[in-house]
Amino acid sequence: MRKQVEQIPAATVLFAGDSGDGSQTIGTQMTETSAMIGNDVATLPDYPAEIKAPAGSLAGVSGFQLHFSSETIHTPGDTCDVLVAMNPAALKVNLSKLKDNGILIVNADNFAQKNLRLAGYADNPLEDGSLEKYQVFPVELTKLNRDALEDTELDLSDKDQCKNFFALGMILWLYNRPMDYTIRWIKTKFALKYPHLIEPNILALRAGNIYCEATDQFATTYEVKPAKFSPGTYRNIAGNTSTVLGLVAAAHQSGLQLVYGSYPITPASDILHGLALYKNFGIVTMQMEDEIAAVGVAIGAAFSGSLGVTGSSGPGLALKSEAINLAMIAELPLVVCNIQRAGPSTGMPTKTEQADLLQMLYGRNGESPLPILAAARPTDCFDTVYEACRIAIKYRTPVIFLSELYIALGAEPWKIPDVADLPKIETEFHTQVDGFEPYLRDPDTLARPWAKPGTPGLEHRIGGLEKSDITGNVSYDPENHEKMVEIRAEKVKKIANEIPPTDIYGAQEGELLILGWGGTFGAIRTVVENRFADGQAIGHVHLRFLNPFPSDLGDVLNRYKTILIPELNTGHLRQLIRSEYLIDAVGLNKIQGQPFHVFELETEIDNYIRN
Amino acid sequence: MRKQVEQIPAATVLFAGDSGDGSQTIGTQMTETSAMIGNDVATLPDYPAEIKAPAGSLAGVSGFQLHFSSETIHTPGDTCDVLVAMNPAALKVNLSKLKDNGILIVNADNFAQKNLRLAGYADNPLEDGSLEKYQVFPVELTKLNRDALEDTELDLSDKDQCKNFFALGMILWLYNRPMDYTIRWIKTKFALKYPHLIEPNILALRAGNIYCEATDQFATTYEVKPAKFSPGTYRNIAGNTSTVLGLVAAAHQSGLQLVYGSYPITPASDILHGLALYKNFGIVTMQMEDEIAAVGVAIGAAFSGSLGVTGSSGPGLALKSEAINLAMIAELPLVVCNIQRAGPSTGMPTKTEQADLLQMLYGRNGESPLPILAAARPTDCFDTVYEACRIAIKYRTPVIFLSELYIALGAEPWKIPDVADLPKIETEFHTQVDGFEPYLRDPDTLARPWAKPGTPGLEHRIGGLEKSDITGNVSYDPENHEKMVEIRAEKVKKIANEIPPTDIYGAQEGELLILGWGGTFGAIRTVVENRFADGQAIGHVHLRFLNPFPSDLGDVLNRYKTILIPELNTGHLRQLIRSEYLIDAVGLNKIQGQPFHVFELETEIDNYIRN
Amino acid sequence: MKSKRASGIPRGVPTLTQKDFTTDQDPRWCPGCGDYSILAQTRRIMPELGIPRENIVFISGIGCSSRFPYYMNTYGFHTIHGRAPTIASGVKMANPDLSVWVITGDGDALSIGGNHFIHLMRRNFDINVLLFNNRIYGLTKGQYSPTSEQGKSTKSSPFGSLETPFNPISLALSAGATFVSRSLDTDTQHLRSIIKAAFEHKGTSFIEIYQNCNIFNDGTFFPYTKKETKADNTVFLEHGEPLVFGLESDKGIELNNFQPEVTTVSNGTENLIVHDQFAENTTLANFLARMSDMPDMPHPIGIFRSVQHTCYEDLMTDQIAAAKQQRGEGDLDALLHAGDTWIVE
Amino acid sequence: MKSKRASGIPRGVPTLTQKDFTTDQDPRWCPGCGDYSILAQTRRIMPELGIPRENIVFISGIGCSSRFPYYMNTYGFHTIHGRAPTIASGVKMANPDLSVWVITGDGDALSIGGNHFIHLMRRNFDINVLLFNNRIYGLTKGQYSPTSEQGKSTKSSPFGSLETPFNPISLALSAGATFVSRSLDTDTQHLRSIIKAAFEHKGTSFIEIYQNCNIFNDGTFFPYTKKETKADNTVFLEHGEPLVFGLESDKGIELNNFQPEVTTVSNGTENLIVHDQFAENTTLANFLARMSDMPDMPHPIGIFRSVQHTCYEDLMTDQIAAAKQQRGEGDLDALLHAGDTWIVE
Ligand SMILES: Cc1ncc(C[n+]2csc(CCOP(=O)(O)OP(=O)(O)O)c2C)c(N)n1
Ligand SMILES: Cc1ncc(C[n+]2csc(CCOP(=O)(O)OP(=O)(O)O)c2C)c(N)n1
Ligand code: SF4
Ligand code: SF4
Ligand SMILES: [Mg+2]
Ligand SMILES: [Mg+2]
Repeated sequence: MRKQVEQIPAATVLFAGDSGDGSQTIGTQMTETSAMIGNDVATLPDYPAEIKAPAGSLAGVSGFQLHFSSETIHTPGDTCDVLVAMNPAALKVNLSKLKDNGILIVNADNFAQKNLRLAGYADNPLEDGSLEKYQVFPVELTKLNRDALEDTELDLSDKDQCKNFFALGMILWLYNRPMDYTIRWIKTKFALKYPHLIEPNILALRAGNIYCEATDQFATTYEVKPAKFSPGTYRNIAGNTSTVLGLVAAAHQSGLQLVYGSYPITPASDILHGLALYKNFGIVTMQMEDEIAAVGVAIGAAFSGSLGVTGSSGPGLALKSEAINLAMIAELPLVVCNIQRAGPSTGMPTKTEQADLLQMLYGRNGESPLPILAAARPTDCFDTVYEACRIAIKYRTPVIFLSELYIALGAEPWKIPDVADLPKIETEFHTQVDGFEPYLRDPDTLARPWAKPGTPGLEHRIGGLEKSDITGNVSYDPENHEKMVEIRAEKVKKIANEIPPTDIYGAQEGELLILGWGGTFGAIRTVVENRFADGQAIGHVHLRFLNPFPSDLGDVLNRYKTILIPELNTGHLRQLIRSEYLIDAVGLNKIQGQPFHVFELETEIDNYIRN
Repeated sequence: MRKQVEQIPAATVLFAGDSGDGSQTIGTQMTETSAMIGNDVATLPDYPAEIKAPAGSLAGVSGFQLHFSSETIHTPGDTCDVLVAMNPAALKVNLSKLKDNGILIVNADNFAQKNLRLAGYADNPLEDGSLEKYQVFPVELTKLNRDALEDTELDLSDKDQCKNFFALGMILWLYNRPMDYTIRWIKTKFALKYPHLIEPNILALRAGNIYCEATDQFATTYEVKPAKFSPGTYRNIAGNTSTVLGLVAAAHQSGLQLVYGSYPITPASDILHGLALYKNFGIVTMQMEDEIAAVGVAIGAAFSGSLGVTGSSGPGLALKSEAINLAMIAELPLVVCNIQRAGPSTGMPTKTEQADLLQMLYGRNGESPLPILAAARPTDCFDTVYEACRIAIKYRTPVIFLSELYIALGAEPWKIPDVADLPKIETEFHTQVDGFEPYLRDPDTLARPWAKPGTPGLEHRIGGLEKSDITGNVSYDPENHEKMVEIRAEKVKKIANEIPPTDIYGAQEGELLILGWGGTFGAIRTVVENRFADGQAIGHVHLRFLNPFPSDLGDVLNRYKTILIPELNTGHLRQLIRSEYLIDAVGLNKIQGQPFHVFELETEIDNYIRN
Repeated sequence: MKSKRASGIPRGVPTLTQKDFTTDQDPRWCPGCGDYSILAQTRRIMPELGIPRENIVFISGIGCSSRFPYYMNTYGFHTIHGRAPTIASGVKMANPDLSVWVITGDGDALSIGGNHFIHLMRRNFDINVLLFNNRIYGLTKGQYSPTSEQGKSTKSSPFGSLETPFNPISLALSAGATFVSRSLDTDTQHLRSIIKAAFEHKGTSFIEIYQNCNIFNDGTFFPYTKKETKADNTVFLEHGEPLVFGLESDKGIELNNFQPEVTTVSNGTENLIVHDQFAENTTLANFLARMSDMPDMPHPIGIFRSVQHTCYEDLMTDQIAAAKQQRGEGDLDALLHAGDTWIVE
Repeated sequence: MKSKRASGIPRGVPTLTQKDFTTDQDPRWCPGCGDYSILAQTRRIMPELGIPRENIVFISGIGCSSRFPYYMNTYGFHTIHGRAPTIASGVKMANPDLSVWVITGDGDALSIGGNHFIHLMRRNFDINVLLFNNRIYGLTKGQYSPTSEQGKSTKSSPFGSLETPFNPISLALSAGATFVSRSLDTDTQHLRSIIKAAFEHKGTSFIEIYQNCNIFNDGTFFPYTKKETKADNTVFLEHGEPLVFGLESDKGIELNNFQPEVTTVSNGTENLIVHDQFAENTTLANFLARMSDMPDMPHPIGIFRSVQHTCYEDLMTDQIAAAKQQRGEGDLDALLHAGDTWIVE
């Protein structure tokens, strides 16, 4: 008996369980399927600490939230339509995210005494009436899955490893989605190392699907139609992958060899892992002994005429700061990626935050101005890091690329760019011997010549001591020092010429401008779309360049009564804006290791706009 | 025939020569003598690069400027009354500092072809009329000195090493000062290692003196009478020594053992050298393998219940930032000294600058607020670093102490404080087992208990991961993280309670307030004294606390039409003030590795105050 | 240099139990991780050392292994990556009576922390260092480490790593370590005895522990730890004893012209190398350290070197005592008035 | 691992002279400093190597010694304290055809840069490292360094330093260095020959140079460098030759039970240690390294070890070549379209 199918515009599903329960895997698979059938998608993986917490404990809960839609969306959703909780801890941690009357699927087999206690439940919530306002579906998931795999040769624990696909089978059924994509994935994924697991996982997936079909569990199923995308070829992509591809593209388009020096750290390690695969692009990845060595090899490579790139997260960036300063005064192209995580100190390595902006601007001794670009969403990592490379090469300066855990791990559909359309990256190595001086500058960009070792006649010496204008010789001359400090500042200021006029979404002037940067984009845009559609005089500007600011930014800001700056920190951009423009910008600050919810912004906006 | 003696209120003498010529030594001796006879003094040693430049070259010139006065003074003087130039390079580098009609004493023996060429003189300035506007005294100093030492057993090169004292003998005569202090110093200085040099150096000193007495060189001699000081015992002291004594005093008064971890770096090494001498105060100095290890031992010592202190300069501070952040989140008392030098990168290690303020505030990942105190002058280093220790201990937080090369090496008379008058430093180790929680705070200071290893019953674990309020257990809880970030910020804000009401010198309101911090004190105060005396509505506020700001600062700033912030950087404090108070503060910025001249401030002031 | 400071860490009569060293925090390691056994042995041996709990401090860096202090009911500090030796040095210097333990991993100690590691060895604080060598970065989920074998394929080296691995024993010896040893996560009794010996040694004691990371590098040490293969692939070092190994204790090691050879014990033991852990000269210890790099040679387990050199903290304490004796206890007022002063009335 | 990349640094016929390697910057060292001789020997030997000037890069850290690149008319980079090995690695990796030289001091290489130093050794880039060991921090005006003898009184250790010094040769060996040697600032011919041998060695070549800092540590190496005492206090290593030294070449060194003894050559040379610089096994090299720490034993000068291991840059180049062969030269368009894609029309 086929159930009733309800058309809905969008849905949010949250898979949650123990770290070992495979919620990330099925979340990703549900995302892939949704993307492939044409939905817009946005995801929020929520890992526990880097290291395993005890099974069944609250600290060990791993979640994956997916928002898929027939319309353009920007966030993984504030609340969920469906919560899949594989154990009591997963329920406890995530229940507040479930909408009233939302669908709650729990693995009833895991709601025994021990797990309840570990999750801190005095009574079994499945029995004490506390879940009344939800549609609760207790499913004996472990048992049903074991039954389905009865005929396989797996032992019990291996069988249980498949039960996440049972759950996925159910959800695919609930949303009327095909199993093909997942089946194909299972086949390739396990082909090499674990071929014996292919069949059981597919069996589990099918069993979950059939279970829904055969029982009367769900009265209604749902359908979310494809979203309207502009024509093109799409793939689903996470921010870190997008960063990797942006770097490969920049190397390819500049004709330079990419040398990536790094030391593993959450959540930047994926960039090292990703780039390490592309040796056939001539890419060199060097895992070094620490972050200082990692930036060191990148600087050496830049001196040698390669595209030197290094990447890390906050604590690693602190260590790199002395060497970045050397690259700054040596005026070498270098791209420094900071995939921010929640600090201070070791902080919460698997949680998101935007609190490294001021560190990136000022965390070096002396006057050390550097351009800073931040990506706004997973797909934007590609363009932003590509732009960072282009500017580093053109202006011969280290450039900071900021990403953050939330967009680094989150995924969304990406319209794959045409390689021919990528911005040009012109790489000019100096070869002319006549009149060569290591610090004689291009008058437009103030870039000094890139004269790489191996070029006859251009032998020269550089270093970290203050250098004489033009000749680059060591100089302690007072006026020269001031001049060089000014030139280096001026060079960064000139990069404002690369920034297009500020693009304002929504009202072009009026009551309220929301000024954002980085991963807050999705939440801000969603709110402004809604409110602007409602006729409010609200606009949104999202900065890619945090240094220098766009030349027209001051003008833009002056067109609004209030400037609101939401940030996942105590107000870094706000401080810069206030100081630069003497505008009483107000902040909305959240420092919880979590992205903004749309409603949090909505509530705040109501303080400034009343209809 | 005794010459005419003219009474003058003050004089400035500049000794300059090759690095090996001993200008620093005789400059210091002239300072000591002037201080001992009761003048107020201010000095400006100007070293060449850390490493020897070729003899006779411009880069190798070392200078020592001394301002001594019968009135209170704050700077080493913009220009000089007397310049002693031991060679052409010293003349070339320093001539611009000599007043018109000033006295120029040169060692004529060094004005031969080779040295002139090294200094870049086409013609001999002693002969080409270019020195017309000065009173030039070419003295065959090398020869005269050799003659004087004829009867000693020294070889020529050793004899020549004494000629600086010949020059000093001349200057002492010129200013009618006794030779006793210098003779006593020579005797103690060389007693142990080079007793055979005592007699020759004294001979040279006397010979210089007699030479003036015997010849008709100087028509006039000068006398600068003692200045009026408040009653007390005085000594002459340089900033780094003052810092060392402040640290020793803080350890002594707190009853804590001082553990100083450091790695040598100009200009902070002297603090390591100084503290290393005071083992009988129980002071432990540890020269570590790098700056990270240096702050590491200080943190370990703080955890163990000692007063942990570390010190370095800009590049070293960059390296320490990750560990300082650990101390911040672990909430351990720690004092971090940054003796700033000119950056960026290695920069100009022997020149002064104030460009590390923003690095100290923001150079750490995540939200990491720390109190910052800056010393204003050499003697102020004592009080400021003492206060830094007191606050670190009371609030259980790392505290940054900022000094800078200019005041670190400069010297002035210091009224030695009465030990009994030093502010109390209360050190409370937690011992109470009942109710002990590692992050249960003192409600007044928000300090957590200092429960040192070795205390029975208080065994606990701390670390760099975010910690739960009160228990200090590792926590990834979103609300807890926000709360802890807020508490740590609040704790630093509360330190404003320790700051006395802002002391305004000069006009208490009106046209112009000059807001300064650090070593710009002397130049600013001199200007404001002059202009205020002239009846201008000008005031001076000098901040010791850069974080937090004094609670009344906003009010104070609002009482003036213009706020002018002179800094030896591109405007660090100005940015903070603008952002915090939305005041259009203007900057006067000099980035030349040199302190402000008084006239530079005067010129700037005229833009804001017209009579 | 010799120190006048004779006393070591004050000890009492053992009264505590293993339980006293257990905190309320559940260990956060993967089930089956070798770290569990090391924790268990440490908790078991602690009471035997006779030190009051409050005088024990565990300091770690960052890594799976570095979570260790949270599970020991003593003072503890989970610091930052690679820097535990520096913080531990500060703790010990500030209070030499504390028993200080550094917990570190192969990445923590030998990658980012390599410099502090070797400098700690030469300073010779009376600190005990337990290096959990699993030849992988566990916490960051499986990149190769400085002890990973060359050619290892990991997330960060999909085509094989390029570096020659460090030999931690050799590195420690060359840095001047006074106590250098190796043990195994699974040989619980040996591990306890080595931990105890490390504690009894006054000076920096280094223990390399072969530790299985069953998630990212499962079985890397199985040849040396598994019953079936252990006897043939390891040789247990005993001071004064010849190097004999094998299931039947039938194999011995000779040295011919600096080159080791495995011989049959039944042919006589006179030519076998005799272990001397107390030799000041490190030639033998170095040879033994490098033996594990040679193909087909067994890995030595036990104490490579144990010699008495004066500890940094004792020398420092002596200098302070000497200074106090010579110049008298510091007098702040006199210090402030040192040098030339003058009085204004 | 072996590499398929056979080629070393491209070389031509020597045509340059010492003058070609001299810049217009006057050296800024104190008169009499040992650095002058090292600079002179380097400039003199460079032409003989037959590399075009533009293919030579000198990289240094910070210290008196680290000023060196300013005086060599090649490419040069005066970087930051301790980090020269990392920057040099990047330079070499990006362009393996360059001849890369690291200039460093005992503080630069072994104090702040100790970790990079040992990791450089194990990576085995074809880079040459000249460590100017003057057992002091020169540039910062005289604090003790990691090679200063214990008990040394300096500005920062007025009552004597407490640490046991590092032995740079031993440290390099334990880190896996493939070429390890020692020379003297004043033995100009030997120094040149060692610099040349270091260059000829493919892999990281380490030269410790005893260098006199006549300002802050005058004479520390005089026993080994001064005519009167040199012969009795040094032994020059020659491959395949017995260890013989002394003014009359009358003394030899035997090893008895891992303990060296000085004997008289006239009693026969059969028992003398014969040097083998090509031994893979480092037992002998380690022993020789530590000999200089033993009282009354001569300091070995020359090449301790020289073995062929594949260089990091060659292995990396191989991996890239293999990847290109297997998967074809990277196709950006294909890469961007990898994985599941869908088309919206
Ligand atoms: C400055 C810094 N860089 C990098 C990291 C990330 N990180 C944490 S632990 C670790 C390595 C862990 O390996 P190991 O020391 O062998 O410990 P294990 O987890 O294997 O026990 C790394 C790279 C960090 N926390 N801090
Ligand atoms: C990060 C940093 N820390 C400290 C310094 C100061 N410093 C410069 S050189 C040096 C040591 C020099 O000793 P060494 O390496 O032996 O070289 P030498 O001058 O003796 O040739 C130090 C501590 C610095 N420049 N940078
Ligand atoms: S990842 Fe490896 S080392 Fe870390 S806890 Fe798991 S098994 Fe142990
Ligand atoms: S201080 Fe020493 S090492 Fe430095 S240049 Fe002078 S003599 Fe040479
Ligand atoms: Mg490990
Ligand atoms: Mg040195």
